[in-house]
Amino acid sequence: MNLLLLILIPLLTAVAVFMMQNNNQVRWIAFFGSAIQLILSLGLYVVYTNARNHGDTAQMLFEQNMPLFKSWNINLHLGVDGISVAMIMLTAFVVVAGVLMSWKMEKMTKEFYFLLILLSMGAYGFFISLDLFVLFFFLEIAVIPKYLLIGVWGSGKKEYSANKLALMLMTGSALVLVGMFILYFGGGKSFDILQLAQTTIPTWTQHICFPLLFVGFGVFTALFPFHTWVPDGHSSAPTAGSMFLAGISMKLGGYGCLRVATYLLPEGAKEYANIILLLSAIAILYGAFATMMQKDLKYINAYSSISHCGFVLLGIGMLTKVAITGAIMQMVSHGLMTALFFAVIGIIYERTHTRQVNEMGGLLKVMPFTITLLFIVGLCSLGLPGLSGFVAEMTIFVGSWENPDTFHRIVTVAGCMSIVVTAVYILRAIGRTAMGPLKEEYNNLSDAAWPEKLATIILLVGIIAIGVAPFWLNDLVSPGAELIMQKIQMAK
Amino acid sequence: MEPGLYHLLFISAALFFIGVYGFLTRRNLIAMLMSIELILNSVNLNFIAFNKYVWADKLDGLFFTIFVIAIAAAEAAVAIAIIINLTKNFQSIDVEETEEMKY
Amino acid sequence: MPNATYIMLIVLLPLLSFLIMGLFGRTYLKNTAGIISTCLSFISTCLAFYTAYGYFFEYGKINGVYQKLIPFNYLWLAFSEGLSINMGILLDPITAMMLVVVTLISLMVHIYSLGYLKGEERFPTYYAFLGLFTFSMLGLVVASNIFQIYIFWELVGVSSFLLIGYYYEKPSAVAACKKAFIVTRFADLGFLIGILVLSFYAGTLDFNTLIQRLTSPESNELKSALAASFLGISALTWGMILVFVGGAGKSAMFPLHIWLPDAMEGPTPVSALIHAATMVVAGVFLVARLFPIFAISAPDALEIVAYVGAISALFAAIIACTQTDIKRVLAFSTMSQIGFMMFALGVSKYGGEEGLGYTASMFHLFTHALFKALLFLGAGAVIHFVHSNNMKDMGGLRKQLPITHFTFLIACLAISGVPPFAGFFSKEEILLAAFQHNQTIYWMALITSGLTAFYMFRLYFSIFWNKSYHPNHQDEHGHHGEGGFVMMMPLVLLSVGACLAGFIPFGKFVSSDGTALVSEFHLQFSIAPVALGLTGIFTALFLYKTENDKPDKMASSLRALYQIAYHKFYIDEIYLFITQKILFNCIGKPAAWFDKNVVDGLVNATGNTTQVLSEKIKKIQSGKVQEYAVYFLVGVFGLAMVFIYMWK
Amino acid sequence: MNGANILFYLLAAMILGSGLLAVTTRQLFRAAIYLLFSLIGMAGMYFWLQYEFIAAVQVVVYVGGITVLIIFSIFLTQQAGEKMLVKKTGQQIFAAIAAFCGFALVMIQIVQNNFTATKNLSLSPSVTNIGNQMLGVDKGGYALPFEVVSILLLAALIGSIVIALRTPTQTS
Repeated sequence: MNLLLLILIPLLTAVAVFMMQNNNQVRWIAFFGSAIQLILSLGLYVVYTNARNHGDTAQMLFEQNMPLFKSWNINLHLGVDGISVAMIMLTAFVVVAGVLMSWKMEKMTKEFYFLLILLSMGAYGFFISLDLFVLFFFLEIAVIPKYLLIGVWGSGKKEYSANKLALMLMTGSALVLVGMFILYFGGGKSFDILQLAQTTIPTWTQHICFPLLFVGFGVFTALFPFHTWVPDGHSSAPTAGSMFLAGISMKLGGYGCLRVATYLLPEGAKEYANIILLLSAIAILYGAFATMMQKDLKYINAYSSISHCGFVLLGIGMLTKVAITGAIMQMVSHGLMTALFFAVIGIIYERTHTRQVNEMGGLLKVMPFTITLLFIVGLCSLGLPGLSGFVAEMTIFVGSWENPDTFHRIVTVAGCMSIVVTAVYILRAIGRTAMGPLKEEYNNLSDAAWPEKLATIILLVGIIAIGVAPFWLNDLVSPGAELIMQKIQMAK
Repeated sequence: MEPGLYHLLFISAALFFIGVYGFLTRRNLIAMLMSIELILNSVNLNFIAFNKYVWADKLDGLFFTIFVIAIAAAEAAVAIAIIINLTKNFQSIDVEETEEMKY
Repeated sequence: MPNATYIMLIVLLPLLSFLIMGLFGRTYLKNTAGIISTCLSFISTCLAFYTAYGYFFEYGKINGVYQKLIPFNYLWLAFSEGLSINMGILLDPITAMMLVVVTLISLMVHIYSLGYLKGEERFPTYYAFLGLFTFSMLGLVVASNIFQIYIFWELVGVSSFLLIGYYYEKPSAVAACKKAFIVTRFADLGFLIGILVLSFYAGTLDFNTLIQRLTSPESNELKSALAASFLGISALTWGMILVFVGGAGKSAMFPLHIWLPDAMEGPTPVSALIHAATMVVAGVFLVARLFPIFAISAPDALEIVAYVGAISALFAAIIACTQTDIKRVLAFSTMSQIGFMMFALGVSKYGGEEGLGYTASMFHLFTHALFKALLFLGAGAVIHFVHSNNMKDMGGLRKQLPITHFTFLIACLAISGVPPFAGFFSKEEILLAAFQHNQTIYWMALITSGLTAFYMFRLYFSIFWNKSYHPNHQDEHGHHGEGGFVMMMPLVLLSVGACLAGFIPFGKFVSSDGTALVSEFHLQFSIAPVALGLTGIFTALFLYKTENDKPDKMASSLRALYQIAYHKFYIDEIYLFITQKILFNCIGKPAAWFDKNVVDGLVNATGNTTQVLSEKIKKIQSGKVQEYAVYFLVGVFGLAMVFIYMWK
Repeated sequence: MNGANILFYLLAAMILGSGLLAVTTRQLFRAAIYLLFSLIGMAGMYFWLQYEFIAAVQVVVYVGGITVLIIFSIFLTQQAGEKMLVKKTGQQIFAAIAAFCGFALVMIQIVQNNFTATKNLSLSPSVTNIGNQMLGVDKGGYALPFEVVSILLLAALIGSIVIALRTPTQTS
């Protein structure tokens, strides 16, 4: 399978979208493009597992290597392992759903879809590139459209949010850039991840680079205390923007933390693991407690994203194979779940024109489909078995518990405690929104329309597929986690 | 004392800084343009002096002088055009009054 | 050998019912939903009886010992080499018994609901939730893996949440369902950490391996688990206590019981199924499932189980005497009876005659399921008739509701431990076990059983005797009557069970180590409890048979005690204080404030500083060409100096 | 002191003196005249250095062209006899000090440096040589810069016409 397709199809779609004349064509083109991409990524999964089952043990499959800039040793090096495949599938799901959720977007439709597709291209490129420079390039492609998506199509204090988000993410990527160059000069003049993994990087380089890269990527994935772009950014973004932001961009950071920071710099990871754990435990609990006080649905989900992404970093910081597997599963799970959550919020908002939970009530009566989804996604968020959140969180907990010392134990218990707090705020939100007496003015609300239904069902399928049968995802990602763990164990 | 390279360089440097002084102290754009002409002349003299006393086997300094003169002519023409336009717009060629291009 | 397909069908048919009702019920099956679900439930019940029969009488017993069979095991999620979540079926005596209990009560409730919820808008949804609950409960009882039990544990929690919140437009129901979920969730946190502790030391999640590793004295796992200690208590004991916390939450043990009375906001059949017969005994089931570890390796934890059970039993019985909402009385009675089961397990030992408590507990679980479901369904019929939960609105209903009256009386006699009804036998065994092992608990239990008889008959007399019934005048539309065949049939069936279940020789089937336990009947021992029970009944007869002011007088003479008990010992208020004042005001609000002002403030401050600085710096861009020239010259000369003097 | 030396010093004095006056006088027209003298002095200096061609160019372009241009523009923009405004004294002193410091720095460098003349045979700056090299296309030829400068001059010509012709906008 030629991985370039994964970049080219979104690119072609984006171009095609730009050529179209009327909004209807734009929508359909975007939908078909993203649907093809979804099929392609599912195909990638099939081809990938086939290759693995037939004994292909190479670390990365479907590799391609083309020189881009010889004197700096920059190559367009593409390749996937299980982790990337999982992330690509996540991206494909979220993109299709996001495109469908924006069906009613009337303001500058063409540009909107163009940016959405462009953003998705950045994400795909990020997940398949094995060259730090190319990776960084795609990371930036995934950042910039977000600024416009929020600034132009957002709501509320959108300019502020867009600026904040762009500046904080840019700061993050600046740190990544610096770390990347130090790594380049400290570790054998190469940007190639596989080559860097083979070379021994001096300890001092690791100790300098790791915080830079980890914090840099950590900003993307809401590392405490660099998380404040999350609530504002998510709440101001248009629905599809929030979905992409929480579902895809936050995962770019987690993936980077894992693939770049932890994998390439295992000594650094060991050195700073306790700090990461501390920060992520704070993020988990603090995010959860802060969520309890929110009244805006989008803020609720945004803060809970901080809490949930804390689990990703917690899993990475635990430095055990199971915990890292769990972190990856959490990324996939949270991506789907939070995208669905935002989609549902978008549907509700479009009808009630408010996101304040206090102003709603009893919506289950008028929009049963949507509210059922709200229930499901809320339950997924609080870790109900049978849905994806449970599987990921439990894997992280079991992996975390493998560290026998008291510090790790306390951190793990702190993480576990969040499941109660999560239950509190999710039930509060659901109770206020869906249950209770219905207000007069909401008597005539309509339920979700077909694109919205389709979008949410696509995401729901992903959530349930992971929740009911987690073994396929586990089998997909755990060999990758195993390799990362080997690197860590070999390090001093 | 036999005048030589150092004398010429002295003249050139002095003229240059006279031009600089003029450029910094004049408020009239035309006067500033004159200062620039002085500076350019000092440079020309520098080229010629070096050409004559150090690299007598070449003519490059001379060529540079010619080009500088040519460009100075062009520059003066453009500068005068700008000044005239400025007078039309602002009724003044005082630099302290024509400070639209800021922040 | 057991037929794995049948057992899987028992579990999966309710799931099928859930899926059908959930996906198509609203649009296509508005009228037939109940029938379809009931049929599926019926098949499932038949299969459960078949399986139990097969297990107990055909293949279960090898060399006189009931085996723990695993007819089905599927690797669901592999963490590491030892640790993996399997979805499997573990068949042993308590599983077989629970399969029967759960499917039977579920079937009864399915049938009963056909009448009780007739004409409801969300009929299919209701049956979908029932299916979901039954599926999860059955998954829980067949679990072969401690994580599997946790998974279904959560699922029953959520189906309970959904069913309590069935009347979602009622704010009290919404509050109750949230409360139930959050309190049990809090307990589940303990369960989860307990699982993590146990799995870490045992290196497995599988029940059989886990029990085997943590009970055989020479195993390394047991040694390491006992050696590691935290705050002076061994890791194993911690693990077991934490697991028990989970069980206590689900089983509404003191002090995690506060959700149960409120859970009565759900439809009454649901209360019968979930909050009386099945889900609330999940905690007992869990302790029973891990009983060998409790009894052999962690006796300290078991002692805690015993005391928590005993205290809950007494505590709930006292409160039940003062409540006026009939469902709440039943709820506290449930809590009290589950306390009996808990402390029966707690005083038991592993194996042989010493394991009497275990058998008694399971026996009581079985009989209690029958008569408590019966009580709830009977109460449902009453509520259906008078449209009120409050005792004060009732009285003299024996004329209007003869069948209900009769079955209710049987259930009351059964729960009060009057021979020869079912409760008598199981309760005697429990008291005997307590008497043999722990005198303190025995006396507490004895008082409790007296109180039980009193409050049950207080309830009975208040509903069916006392004043004569005057129907409310606004009930013109009323479908007065007992609710027809579908509602009465379960009552009758269950009352037959409540009469006869006591004669089952339970010890032969269920015992702590699988060998048959012949429980003897000690006549002289039964005198005290039965006498106490009859005293309770007659006290109630004296106070409540006819309308009079004796109860009020008594209440006012014991004013302080009555008030405390009426307000459930103010436990709810304490919780409210903790959650509202401490959790929300002392943690949540500061966290939100901190985020908004400090963290966000820092970010904004960075932005503002940059802006202020740039405001200053931009002044350099003054538009004055000579200033630029100065900067330029300074730069040039500065660089020249650098190059001349520093670079050389 | 022979005549040539005296001539040199006279020319130097003329260049610097009239240059200084050109930047200090308060009457713009006079400043232009002083500039003219300074430029003529410069031309004389070129003669003195025996670079006749450059001297001729200097006279033709500077003295004859640019100065006249400047004087024209003075007539176009300035009221006759009006004195120019001066900068604040502080700024003047600052500029003087800055200029002097720069001058000192440069002179120190010049004096410290020892320039050694090339030993090669000198090439006469005759018009023939200049013309050959200026229009030469082989190595060391200046044909290309020459053409570039021609185009530049053309562009400047057109540009200045365009700028000067633009109708004044009414924003001020």
